[in-house]
Amino acid sequence: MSTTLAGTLAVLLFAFPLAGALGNALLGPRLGRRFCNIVGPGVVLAGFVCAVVALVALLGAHEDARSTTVTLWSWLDLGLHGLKVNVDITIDPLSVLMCLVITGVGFLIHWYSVGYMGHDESPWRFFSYMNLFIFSMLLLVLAADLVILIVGWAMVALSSYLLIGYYYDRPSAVQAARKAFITQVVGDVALYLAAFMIVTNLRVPSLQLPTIFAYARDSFPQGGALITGICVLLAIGAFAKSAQFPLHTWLPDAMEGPTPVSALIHAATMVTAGVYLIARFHTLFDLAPIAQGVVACVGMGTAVMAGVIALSQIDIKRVIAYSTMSQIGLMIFAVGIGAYSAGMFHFATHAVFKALLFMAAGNVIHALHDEQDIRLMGGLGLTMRATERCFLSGSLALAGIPIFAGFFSKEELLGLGWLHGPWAPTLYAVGVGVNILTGLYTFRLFFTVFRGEPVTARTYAAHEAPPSMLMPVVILAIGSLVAGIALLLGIPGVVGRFFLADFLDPVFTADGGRLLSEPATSTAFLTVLVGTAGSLIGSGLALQWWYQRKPDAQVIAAKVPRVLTQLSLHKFYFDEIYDALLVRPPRRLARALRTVVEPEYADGWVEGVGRAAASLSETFRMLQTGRLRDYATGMLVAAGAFVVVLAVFVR
Amino acid sequence: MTHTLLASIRMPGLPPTDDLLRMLPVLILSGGFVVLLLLDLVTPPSARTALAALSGLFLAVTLGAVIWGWFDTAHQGLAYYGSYAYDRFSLFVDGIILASALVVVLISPGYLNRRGLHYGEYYALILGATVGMMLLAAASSLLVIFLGIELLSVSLYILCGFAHTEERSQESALKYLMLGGFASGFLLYGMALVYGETGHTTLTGIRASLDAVHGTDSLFLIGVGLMFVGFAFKVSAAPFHTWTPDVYQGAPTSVTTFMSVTTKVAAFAALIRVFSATFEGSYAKWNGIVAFVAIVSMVIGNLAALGQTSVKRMLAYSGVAQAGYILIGVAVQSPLGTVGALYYLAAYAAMNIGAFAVITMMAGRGEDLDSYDSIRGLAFRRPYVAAAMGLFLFSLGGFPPTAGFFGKFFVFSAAIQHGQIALALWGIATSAISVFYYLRIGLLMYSRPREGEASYEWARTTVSGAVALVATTAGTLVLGIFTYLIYSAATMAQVGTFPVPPNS
Amino acid sequence: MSHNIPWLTVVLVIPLGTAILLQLVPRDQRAAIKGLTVLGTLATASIVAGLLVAFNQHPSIPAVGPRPQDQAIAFQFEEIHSWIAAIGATYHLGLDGLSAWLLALDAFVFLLGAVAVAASTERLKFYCGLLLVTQAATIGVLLSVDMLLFYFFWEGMLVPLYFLLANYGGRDRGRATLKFIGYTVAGSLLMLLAIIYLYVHSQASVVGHPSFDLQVLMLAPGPAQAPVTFLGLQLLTPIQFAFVAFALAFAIKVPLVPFHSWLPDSYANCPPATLTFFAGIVSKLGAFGFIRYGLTLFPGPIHDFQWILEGLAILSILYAAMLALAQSDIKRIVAYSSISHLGFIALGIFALNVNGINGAIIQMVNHGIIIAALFLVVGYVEARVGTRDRREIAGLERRMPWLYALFLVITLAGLGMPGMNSFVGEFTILLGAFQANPLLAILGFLGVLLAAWYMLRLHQGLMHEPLSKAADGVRDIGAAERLVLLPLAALMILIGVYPKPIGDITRSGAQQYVTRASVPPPSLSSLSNP
Amino acid sequence: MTTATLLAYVVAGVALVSAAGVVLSARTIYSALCLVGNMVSLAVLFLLLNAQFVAAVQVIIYAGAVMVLFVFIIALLDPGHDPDYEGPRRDPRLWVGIVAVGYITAQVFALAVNGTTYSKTDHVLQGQRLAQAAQPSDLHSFAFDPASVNAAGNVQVLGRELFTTFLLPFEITSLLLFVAAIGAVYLTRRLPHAPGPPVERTAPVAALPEESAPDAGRETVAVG
Amino acid sequence: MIDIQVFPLLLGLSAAMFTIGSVGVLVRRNPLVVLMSIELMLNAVNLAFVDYGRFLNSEDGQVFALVVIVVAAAEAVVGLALVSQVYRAGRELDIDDLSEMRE
Repeated sequence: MSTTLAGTLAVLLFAFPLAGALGNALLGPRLGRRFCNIVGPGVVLAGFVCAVVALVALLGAHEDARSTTVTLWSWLDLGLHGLKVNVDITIDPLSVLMCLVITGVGFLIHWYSVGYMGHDESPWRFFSYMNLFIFSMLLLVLAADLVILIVGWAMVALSSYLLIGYYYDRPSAVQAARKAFITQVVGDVALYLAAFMIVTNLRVPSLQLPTIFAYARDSFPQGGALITGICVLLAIGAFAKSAQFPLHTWLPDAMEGPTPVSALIHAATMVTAGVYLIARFHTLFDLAPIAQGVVACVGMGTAVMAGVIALSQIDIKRVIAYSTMSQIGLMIFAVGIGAYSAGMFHFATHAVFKALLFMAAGNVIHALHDEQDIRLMGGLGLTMRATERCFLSGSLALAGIPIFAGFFSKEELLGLGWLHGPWAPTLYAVGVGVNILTGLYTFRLFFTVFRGEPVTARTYAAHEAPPSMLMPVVILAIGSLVAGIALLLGIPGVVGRFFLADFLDPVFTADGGRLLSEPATSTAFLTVLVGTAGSLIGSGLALQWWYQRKPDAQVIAAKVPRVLTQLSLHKFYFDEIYDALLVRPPRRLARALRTVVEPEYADGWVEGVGRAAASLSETFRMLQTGRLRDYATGMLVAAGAFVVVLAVFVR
Repeated sequence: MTHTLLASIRMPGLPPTDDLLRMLPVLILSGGFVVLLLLDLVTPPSARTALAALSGLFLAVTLGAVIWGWFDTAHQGLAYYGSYAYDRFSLFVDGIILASALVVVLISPGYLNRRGLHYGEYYALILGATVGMMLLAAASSLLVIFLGIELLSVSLYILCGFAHTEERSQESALKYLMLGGFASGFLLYGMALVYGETGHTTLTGIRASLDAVHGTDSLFLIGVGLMFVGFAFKVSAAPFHTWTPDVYQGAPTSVTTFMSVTTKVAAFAALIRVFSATFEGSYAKWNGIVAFVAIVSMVIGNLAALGQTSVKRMLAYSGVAQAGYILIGVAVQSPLGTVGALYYLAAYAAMNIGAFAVITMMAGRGEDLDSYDSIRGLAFRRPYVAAAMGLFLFSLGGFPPTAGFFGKFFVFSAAIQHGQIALALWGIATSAISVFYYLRIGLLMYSRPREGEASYEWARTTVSGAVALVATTAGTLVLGIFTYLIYSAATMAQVGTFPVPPNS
Repeated sequence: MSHNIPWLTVVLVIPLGTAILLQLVPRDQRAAIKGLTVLGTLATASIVAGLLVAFNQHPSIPAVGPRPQDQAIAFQFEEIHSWIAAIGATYHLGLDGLSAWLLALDAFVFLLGAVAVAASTERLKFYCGLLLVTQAATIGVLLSVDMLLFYFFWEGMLVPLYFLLANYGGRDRGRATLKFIGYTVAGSLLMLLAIIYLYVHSQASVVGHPSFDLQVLMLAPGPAQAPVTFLGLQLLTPIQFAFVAFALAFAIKVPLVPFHSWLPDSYANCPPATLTFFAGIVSKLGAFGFIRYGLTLFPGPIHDFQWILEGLAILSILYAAMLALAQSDIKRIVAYSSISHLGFIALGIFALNVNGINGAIIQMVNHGIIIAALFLVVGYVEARVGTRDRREIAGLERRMPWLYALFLVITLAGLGMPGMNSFVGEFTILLGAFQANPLLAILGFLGVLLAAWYMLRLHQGLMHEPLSKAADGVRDIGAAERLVLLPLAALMILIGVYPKPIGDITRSGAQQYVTRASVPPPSLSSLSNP
Repeated sequence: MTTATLLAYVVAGVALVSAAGVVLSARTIYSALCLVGNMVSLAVLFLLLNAQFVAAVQVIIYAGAVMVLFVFIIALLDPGHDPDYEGPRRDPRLWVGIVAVGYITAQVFALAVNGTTYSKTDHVLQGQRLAQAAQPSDLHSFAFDPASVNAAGNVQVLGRELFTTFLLPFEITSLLLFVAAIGAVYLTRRLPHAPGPPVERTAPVAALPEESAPDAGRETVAVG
Repeated sequence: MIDIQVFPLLLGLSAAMFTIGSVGVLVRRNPLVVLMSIELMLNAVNLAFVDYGRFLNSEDGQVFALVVIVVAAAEAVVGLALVSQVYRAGRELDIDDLSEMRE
């Protein structure tokens, strides 16, 4: 693929959303809602077209020639063995896949927003933020230079901050936005440090990713301390973005933002950036098994934790948010064990069906006039058939029921987990547990919302969403049905490799990376069976408890040890702990500094000097009695002293 | 019989007529003194400003003579048997004194009129005092030094009491006179001892005696100490400064303006000539005392000024502090020290005359512009004057680009070059303090009086006053920017510090 | 641009000339007065721009001594004339990689200040005159190579500043001004002594006669003397004392934390138009001094004290950040944030490597722009809402979208958002710090976190949450204010996107200074074997 | 010891006592009288020291003119009651004074006797030695022949000195007396003194016009 | 013809007189007495001058003494004039009253 084409595509990919963002912000207020409704989604669509073009171009090219890196302009030269930082972008299967999802799903969500935000007072603000987000995300995935990647990384956080705090009248939203942003800064800092370690330890001439990888492979020993440290730092960055333990607390609060935002940012794209990052830096991670282990364990751990929490949440969006957290945990696990393609696969499918779920939920909330408490829902299936259907398909995909999208991707990575990664079989087992949990909370949600008797009168008043909000949902629903199959040409080991893998693997093998060995067919089949069984069991139990209600969910809940329910209910008390450890102490310290240290010491010693001078001045003025005889006395004494000194001491 | 006796005693002939040429500046001014006294008898009170103009003229002419003398190197040397030094050192100092006197004469008429003190004697006495100062600057024998001091003092005693109906004025005059007499007693006793121990009254003679025998004995040293007391009193250095604030405050402001600068300049000239040049040999013995006085002056002057509420007193104490800084130049026995002191004297003349001139010119009818409150808000009525005052204050504080900065700079340089870091440290510590009281005045001038509070009735700025201000401002800036002009002059003057006998 | 014209003198003179010209304008012609001032600053700015373009076109070759650290700093557009010949003080101006962009910043912030001043200011002519004189003084500080000349401007700067601060501003301005001036003077006077000391000891220098010229003093072998012993215990060597004196003067100006207490008071009592250049350039001069004189004259001592200085830098970063968190007066928040950011600059300097110093210089430029903008915004808010108490202001976004958007950009720049200008500086600085000692970088990042915290707190506190009573009924900023803020915001983004033009010049400068300061044996150890 | 020396001792005692009397006596007039006594005794000492002319001047001018003036003023101001008779006794200054008197006198005397001042061997003052060593061709011969010693004090010699070597001081003295005379006249004569009408404070500055205020900038610019 | 042992005696006497005079300035509150004390100091100086002059056998001392006498007279005149001005109104002769200006 020619650099000119790649450059052009990249520039276009940047230009459209950026133009959208600026256009909406500057012209929107004048030209009004219709303008925004056209420009907002339009630019994203244009971006999608570019992405498709890129895809076609890539597919046209030879497998080894699919990665192109272009330098747009030179950013800064650092005073360290001639280190140069350039604005580099790269077009390769990985980034193009990301672009496709970002722009594709993104477009649908924009389209959806047109309806959802139909009554919002400032659509221009909304759409400019959304477009800005798309731009940042594209910058992040297309960046081929560490610093530029960091820039994109941070700008994603920024746009997410803006969108979470979109309803700035709500204190809770403002809080959530700040929380999200600061958590992201923690991640950024980790990336800075990683970059510094790379710069200072590898004498790289530039921070271009391929260069870094090449140098790293040559100079870092397998599993060395340095490379491990670097990877751990990168992983921390990834955790912050992808809401993984221990930096996950911002994601649920982020649900304060408008629902499309949750769909776009906190389900489909941004939160998966961590997965992308690790995949992108696979070369380094391959060199640091320990770091990989950490990543895998954290991923799986988060998956379990989120699943457990999701079980007891009552806010519809939060439930989905926790499920997202859990699914991303699986992805992180996948890239942690080195199954990069599998991770990306799950990312792709998840983007589709999770966006779907969110938007469907959005429809519900919209219909109930911003009611989000699932205990007040129920029986919505009667009034909102289409939405119900779509939601169902999404749930099936999420739960991993066979032939639905989630099934393939999840089973793929679990299957690889059986053979690879730390304590391989154990984590696989846990993964199956996650499947069960997934089934449980997914269908708990579905049944409580759409089946059963309506709880409030509003349920009857609820009406189906307008087409502008329905169409994207339907499209995604279809997507979540076919996505798996589309990307699949056979279950691994049963009918050979599958399409996505063929497309992506060159990226991971290009610089000498090695693919994970596939399990033997029989083993693979077994793992899939077990995994699927897990999903089915979970879903079944959900059906049992929340639909047929014999035994009723409450009864079961009573059986579960109280500790577990409490933990689940209070999200493992993370917010409380962080507040007590990280928020209050600095506040208290700051207050102490302001009230005590600053006035008493920092300023105090200056004032003290002043006071001393003043008092001395007072004494001298007292000596000036105005009486001539005192003056004479002074003079005589001084003169006498001189005489003594000169006559006795000096000589 | 007597003839033979007389024959046995060598008698010098009359002094050469060249000496009259050497005396030219002093002669002109003394002539002016007499002329003014005579004219005063015939001029009607309304035309007394003419007397001011005349005295100004005399001063200007004298200044011209001085400047001419500066370049007339042929005649420079000792006159009257080594009792009068006609050299660039004295001419430099004369220049400062005359310029200051000129400014004072410029600002006086308006002030005296407002105060109802406009009498002819004033100008005569100013000239008389100036003559005394010039003599002091040029004196190279103990006797002339003493007479110079007395001449200027007596004139100033009278000038201080010039407001003969005012308690304060009289009080300050009497204080000044009594303490002055007290101090000149010390000076004289010191002179007596020095004379007795060296056998000479001329500085050349004394210097020669000291060179002959380096071991200087205690009575001589006591004499040196007592002489220093006398000088320290005149330059108002602590702890002999106590008269300064009271006298400055009580005296009519124009007189304060005059004496605050010129006395100090003249006395310092004599001090430098006597100590830095004549007693050079015993430097190690007396420099401790000088340094001590310098430090005490800096500390007491600045700290006491900090708490003042009267502008005149504040400036008086600041004068004490400045004396301390100049003394540093004396305490370090080096050419640079002397040059620094000279430069500082020039700078001090410019800025201090300026500051006092403002107080004088603004002083209203019947009362002096004294308290801090009375200067509050000046900038809103008299922006130029206030700005000029601000400039002088900054100069006194030692900020570039003003004269004060380089004054301090050279003095400190001398101290450091001479390895007396301690002096320099005291110097900067105290000047850091000084900033506060100088700039406080600035704040007052630029802050509006509180609601409903009356403002002082400032006088209108006269033309001559404006000229005076412009002159002082220009001086302050020129000394602060085109430093080399005065600096090179001071270096040339420093060469003449020690009166070299014509024969050798 | 042609080299036979004394461009630097021109730059120095234009403001003064304008100030004098200003006096011909009658005082009631306010528009004319302001216009003339803007023109003057604009002229300066354009010439400076020209200088930047021409910079490094004909670089002069620095004098190279036997050792690498004997390499003198290469100045361009140099001018040398005799000033006080008797003591070897010269009128010596020069521009180098360090001062080039700072000069640009100077020109810019004063232009900004001239534009930002309200034409309704009372005694406008006085104000404008002072502004121009201040600019001349600051430019002098940046350009002078002769140390006496440097001190001349450094201290002279206080005179116009005094009148500015004492005449325009808040109720408590008098006290604050005295505090500022007194504080600064105390430091500078110590520096004066040190300068004199170096001067006196430069006797045995390469030229033979004592000199104030930095170029000469730099090559003069520092007086290596035994430590001063006081009451038996060994104190510092004289040269170290000299360095301490310099360091104090600069640390007060920057300010580093134990010496910072003048800053919040004087900033809080200062009108925003004044703050654009007071906060914009004046506080940078301290940092500038550290590089220009600390590294060149005291290569040994600055290494001996490196860890102390780094500690102070870190202390300033964190301490000030914490205080910014604790304030409720929005102006003070910004003031403390300024201290914290200057701490970063100091950190970069004391890393004593190219990246650190390069970053520091870049960050000086950036911070100049950012802090000016921040104070302007705060000023606008105060002017409209009538209070500076964060707790009484909220929800302004609804009323003033323009301010919201611009303030957002400025805030992001303030918290070091990647893609903004300050990211460039902070990244480079922290990289340098990381090279010097990773711990420093980590602590620095703590500061970055806190910055994000208090800046967002400020921005959201003013802009978000339900509209407060005080904030109700305010109008958005008008075209004039937008005209002031928009270029600033644009610059922040522009520099963030394409910092190379700055970086190339500053890096060359930083390179020179680091090479100069690279003395393998710290002076203390060298004393033991003289 | 010659009679002259003996006389010197006696007169010195008188001088000392009278000096103390000046300070300690109760009434102003007594002080004045003591001062007169002191001056006269000094005159005697001057005579003994071969300073005939000075002695004469001392009696005529001092004891004559000046003291008479004093007495006039005393009479004029009628010090019937003197603020402090017991003053000296109570005053701590007195002790300072006494210490000073004792110390300084002792110190000077001691130094004069056996300091480096003069050596008992050749009875020559060190000042003399110095002077000779410095410039043998000095204006005055240091020969100790009685003739010159007698001559040194007589009128002709002093007269010549005053008009040659000390011409300048002599002239200055005339100027000084002139000034003093004027001063005395000016200070004591009753002058028509017309102070301006009392100033009534006006115009609170709050109401000041902004007139000419901006021009302050001009001078400030001059500062830079 | 007195012999040289008198020299130190008279020098000591002058010192004593000088100091006594200065003490008089210290302790007396009567301005006239203060003036007299100053005269006393000057007298002491004269004695010192003449004493030295005699034993140096130089006339300078005597000339000096003459000048001092004249100056003393001049100062006394001015001083007395001032005193008579200040205390003209039958006011108590106390220089401690002259302390309107202080601090």
